[in-house]
Amino acid sequence: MSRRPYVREVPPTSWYFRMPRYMRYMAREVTSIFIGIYTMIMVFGLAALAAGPERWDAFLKALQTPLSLTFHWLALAFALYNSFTWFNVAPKALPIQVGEELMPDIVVAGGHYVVWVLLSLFILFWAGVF
Amino acid sequence: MTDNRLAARQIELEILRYDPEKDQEPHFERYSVPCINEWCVLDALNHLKDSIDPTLAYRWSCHMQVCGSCGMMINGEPKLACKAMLRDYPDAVIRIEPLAHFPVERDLVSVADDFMDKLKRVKPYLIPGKVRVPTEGEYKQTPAQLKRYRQFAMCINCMLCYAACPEYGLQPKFIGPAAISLAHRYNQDSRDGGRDERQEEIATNEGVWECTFVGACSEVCPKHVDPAAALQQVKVASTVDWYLEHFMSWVKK
Amino acid sequence: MAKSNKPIIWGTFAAGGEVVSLVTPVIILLTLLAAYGRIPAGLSYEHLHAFAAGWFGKLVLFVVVFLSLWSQAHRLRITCFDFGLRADGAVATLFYAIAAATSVWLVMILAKL
Amino acid sequence: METIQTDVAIIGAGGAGLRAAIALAQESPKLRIALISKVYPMRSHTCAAEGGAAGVIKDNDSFEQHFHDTVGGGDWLCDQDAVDYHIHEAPKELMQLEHWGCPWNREDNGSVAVRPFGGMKIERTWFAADKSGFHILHTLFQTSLQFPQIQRYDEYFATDLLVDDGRCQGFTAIEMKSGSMRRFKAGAVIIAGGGASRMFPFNTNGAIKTGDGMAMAYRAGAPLKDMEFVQYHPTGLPNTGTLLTEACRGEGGVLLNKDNYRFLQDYGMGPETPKGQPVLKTMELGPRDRVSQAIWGEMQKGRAVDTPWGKCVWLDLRHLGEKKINERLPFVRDICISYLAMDPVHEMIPIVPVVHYMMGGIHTDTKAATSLPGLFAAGECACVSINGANRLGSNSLVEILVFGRRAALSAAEYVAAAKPGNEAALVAQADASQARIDELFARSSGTESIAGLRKEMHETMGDGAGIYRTQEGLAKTSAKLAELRRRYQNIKLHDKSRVYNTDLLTALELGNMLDCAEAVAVSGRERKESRGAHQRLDFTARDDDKYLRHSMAYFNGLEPPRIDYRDVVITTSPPGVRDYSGEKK
Ligand SMILES: Cc1cc2nc3c(=O)[nH]c(=O)nc-3n(C[C@H](O)[C@H](O)[C@H](O)COP(=O)(O)OP(=O)(O)OC[C@H]3O[C@@H](n4cnc5c(N)ncnc54)[C@H](O)[C@@H]3O)c2cc1C
Ligand code: SF4
Ligand code: F3S
Ligand code: FES
Repeated sequence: MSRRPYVREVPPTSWYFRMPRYMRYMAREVTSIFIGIYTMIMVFGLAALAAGPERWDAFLKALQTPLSLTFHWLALAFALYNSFTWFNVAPKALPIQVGEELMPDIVVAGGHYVVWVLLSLFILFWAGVF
Repeated sequence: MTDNRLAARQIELEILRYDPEKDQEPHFERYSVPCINEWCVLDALNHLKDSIDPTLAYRWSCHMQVCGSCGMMINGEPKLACKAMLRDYPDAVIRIEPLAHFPVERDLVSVADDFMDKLKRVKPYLIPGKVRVPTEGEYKQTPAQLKRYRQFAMCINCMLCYAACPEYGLQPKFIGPAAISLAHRYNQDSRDGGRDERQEEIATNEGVWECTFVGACSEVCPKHVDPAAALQQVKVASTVDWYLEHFMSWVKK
Repeated sequence: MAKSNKPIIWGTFAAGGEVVSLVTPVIILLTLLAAYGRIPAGLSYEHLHAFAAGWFGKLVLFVVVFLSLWSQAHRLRITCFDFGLRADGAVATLFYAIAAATSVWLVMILAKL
Repeated sequence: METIQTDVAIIGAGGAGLRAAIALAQESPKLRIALISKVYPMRSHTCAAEGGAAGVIKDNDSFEQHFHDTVGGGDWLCDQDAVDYHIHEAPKELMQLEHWGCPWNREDNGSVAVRPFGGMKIERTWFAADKSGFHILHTLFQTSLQFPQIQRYDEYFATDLLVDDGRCQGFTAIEMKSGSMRRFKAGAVIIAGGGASRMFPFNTNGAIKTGDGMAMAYRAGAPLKDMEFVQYHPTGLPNTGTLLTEACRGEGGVLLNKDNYRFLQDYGMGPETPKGQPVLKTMELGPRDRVSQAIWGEMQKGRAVDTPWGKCVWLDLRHLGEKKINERLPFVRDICISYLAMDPVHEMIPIVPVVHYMMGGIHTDTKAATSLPGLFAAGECACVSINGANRLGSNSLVEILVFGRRAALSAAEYVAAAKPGNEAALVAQADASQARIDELFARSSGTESIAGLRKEMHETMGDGAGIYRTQEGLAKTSAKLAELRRRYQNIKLHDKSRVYNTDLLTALELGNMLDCAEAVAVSGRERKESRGAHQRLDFTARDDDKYLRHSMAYFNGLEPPRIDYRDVVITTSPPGVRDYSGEKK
């Protein structure tokens, strides 16, 4: 007559190896490291900009090191991954109802992609890439 | 009717067994079970219990994906045993464990007390906004208003989402996806006026803020409740509340 | 159990998440171009300085950087927890302090521009 | 043994049990209520009901019509005073559920919508998509959470009623997670234990529907009424028995034989109606007993379809189109894809009639009181006689509400006047109950296997007590069941651990099913007529002179039950002809 419920502990530092979906989630989490560092780089860049043309040029120079190149490629990849996962889940947080029907997720997510592409093109255009 | 559906198959079931009166800890046992391809895992378990080992303990009732009893881990995924069709498991071995993140009472039976307590805590019942008595007739509710919460009312309390949510595993105090979704179901109901009371429970650190939007809950939910969506919506609404309360208290008063 | 104060940060996280998702990839792309020495006209000192010196430019830069800072600080906090660092209070204090300090610095920079 | 003292104890937390508990909590707030269930409340089989619940609310409808549909549908074996109470309370109860948050489907203007159902002359079935029972159960369960007086005992398995001084004063139950027994001492007991269709090999019921409540009451001396009336649902999946709701036909699905011919017109349910435009009480919307019998007829005539699962007929939904199927019958589509690996949007569904519902049960009066003082019963386990010889679809989801509440009111009234019991005698009974279980554990000489006996029970019930019955078949089945009940005394338990011992529980359930099954077979053997769901090949006509009476089965130890009869209450509707031939009349 003895109950003895058995508790299976979740390993706090390695749980995410258990399922591919957890790995996908952790990949999304890790993007914050890259985007976080990149945000700091942006601030440093702005500081250089504020400090005058020489410092700005020095900043641009510093970007050209191999370490920086590697980082930025990685950052770009992670940022893209972050954006896509964000767009895909965005419809969940703010459902939009038109008449009786709820707007299908694909429309809201699709809308995000469209805005993203247009905005990116606009910024590239503004920056004089084309 | 084409019929490899009815094809016979021999399947190895690798089942986590635990008898608290005998075992120190759970262990796997392997059974070779003659099956039919169109069976679900529950059929295989029932066959095993009837003709091979009557001591196996597991829960089931409806065999039609609606009572929510038969949740278990099948090849590492939280599933309803009556919805997991053998034809979707082509491998010879299927591994079956009790739902993750819950204590094991015995074999495939997990302890559900924690979920039941949390469900009660979030007040998942109608707290009428404007009280009406039944003799005055129904509360009017348009199909559009019904649609705003119906999806969240489809929860069968199977607890698969708890077994999938890593944050619940790491922090068992987390009220968790299904209970919060049910609170949200009532918050979204045009007849309800109890949101403030429910917020006291779910807008807390143990409530919706423990959720980091892993989204696993929605991926495993057999009834397409989409608890992850419910939780994000609760977060958005709670954030708006917070800003209104702290920075724009004059708006309310 | 009292209602949580997390919404204050979560608000910036959510807004930041949206902004970051929309603009960060393309900004990194621009940075990469610059890193390869193919500095687009828009990133020349004159151009950029002129933009950043205007009130509109300041506003845009502030919003993007500020939200990005706080949302990443919040996400890093959770990432640490998910990797098993259980000192949530200390971790949160650290990241939010960095975000706060950087925010102040950002304001100073923008004021100087 | 630990004793749990309470005012009213309810066995069963399905629709009926929960409704009773809420009624007690609301209408007698001082009483302590113990709600016992062998599964968590929301797992109860009420959750499986799909179609809906009938209640008069629309302007084109009337109480008279609901009354006549019900009484005629029940082949005049209904007690008309009970039906009268039922139909008048029905809309109130459904409205009450609406006020508790039940997500009923709506019309555009926001009022509750109704749908047509088999055997009903007017559409009056309230529904929540094809998940009506599910929503009713969850609404009740969730509503019950706000009442602290309702003490729940989830996963407690009730075993025996405790009766002393001619009154029911409690029962024993096993706490499943520990295996220890508890004595519930109560001023009044309400049984809401659900049906017993699991005694048949092929049924739509959940594993829990093993007639425990019926058997407990029966063994304690309360008679089981009209047990021979077992409802077949026409449309079950041939491999699993899973129900496809009557709404399939309500929405316009048709039944075809192997020649793609709509055979119902040959069985007095014609004339043929246009495909996809169902007409109430005609063709596919005939009552369940008639439709099931027609399918059986096609099988006899060799016009059924041969499938890997045996003889079937087709249910064709294809003409409804994907959109409508997704909108109105999404669950039906899911179920077909899961269990038959076929999609009803593109293929016809093979179906067979399956055992679905027990019209019979513990005899109660219109106040839900059994013949044992202190014991009340409601829901599928009870027979208050609103269903007569054949239940109309969507009446029982209402019955569980109306009579669940009624049982609560009666119990509260009874408790107020109840005298204290003889403690020593009750303890002795509880100990005997414990001893019975202990003996099962200790027994080493058992030879009979639980699964084996269950299989034999299934075979004999399927053979002798199916859709069409004969004297010979019923006699054989009765004899077989008597034998099985004797052999049951010698069963063997494999699992000797007390914690969550499902081997023990299935053994107890088997015992309960055998008791109920014998009542079915013997009552059927004695009813030498055809009426509603009880169809005999040797007595094909209804015989009102002899059998316009309820059969009452009394428990008789290991001997077969004693059968007695009781008059049907007729107030306004004398027995007539059941007519389902459209507007031909
Ligand atoms: C597939 C299906 C579809 C249906 N569709 C419809 C429909 O559309 N419309 C309609 O009107 N009717 C329908 N019915 C019938 C209707 O659903 C049932 O008759 C009704 O739900 C029974 O409710 P209940 O409360 O009596 O029993 P249940 O809901 O079965 O509950 C029984 C309760 O008793 C408890 N219990 C049993 N034995 C014990 C024990 N030994 N110890 C402790 N607790 C015990 C169980 O745990 C459970 O809580 C349908 C039935 C089925 C099977
Ligand atoms: S939300 Fe989905 S997975 Fe979670 S308990 Fe409800 S039905 Fe199950
Ligand atoms: S998986 Fe868990 S973290 Fe949130 S989105 Fe779902 S509850
Ligand atoms: S048995 Fe009911 S959900 Fe699987």
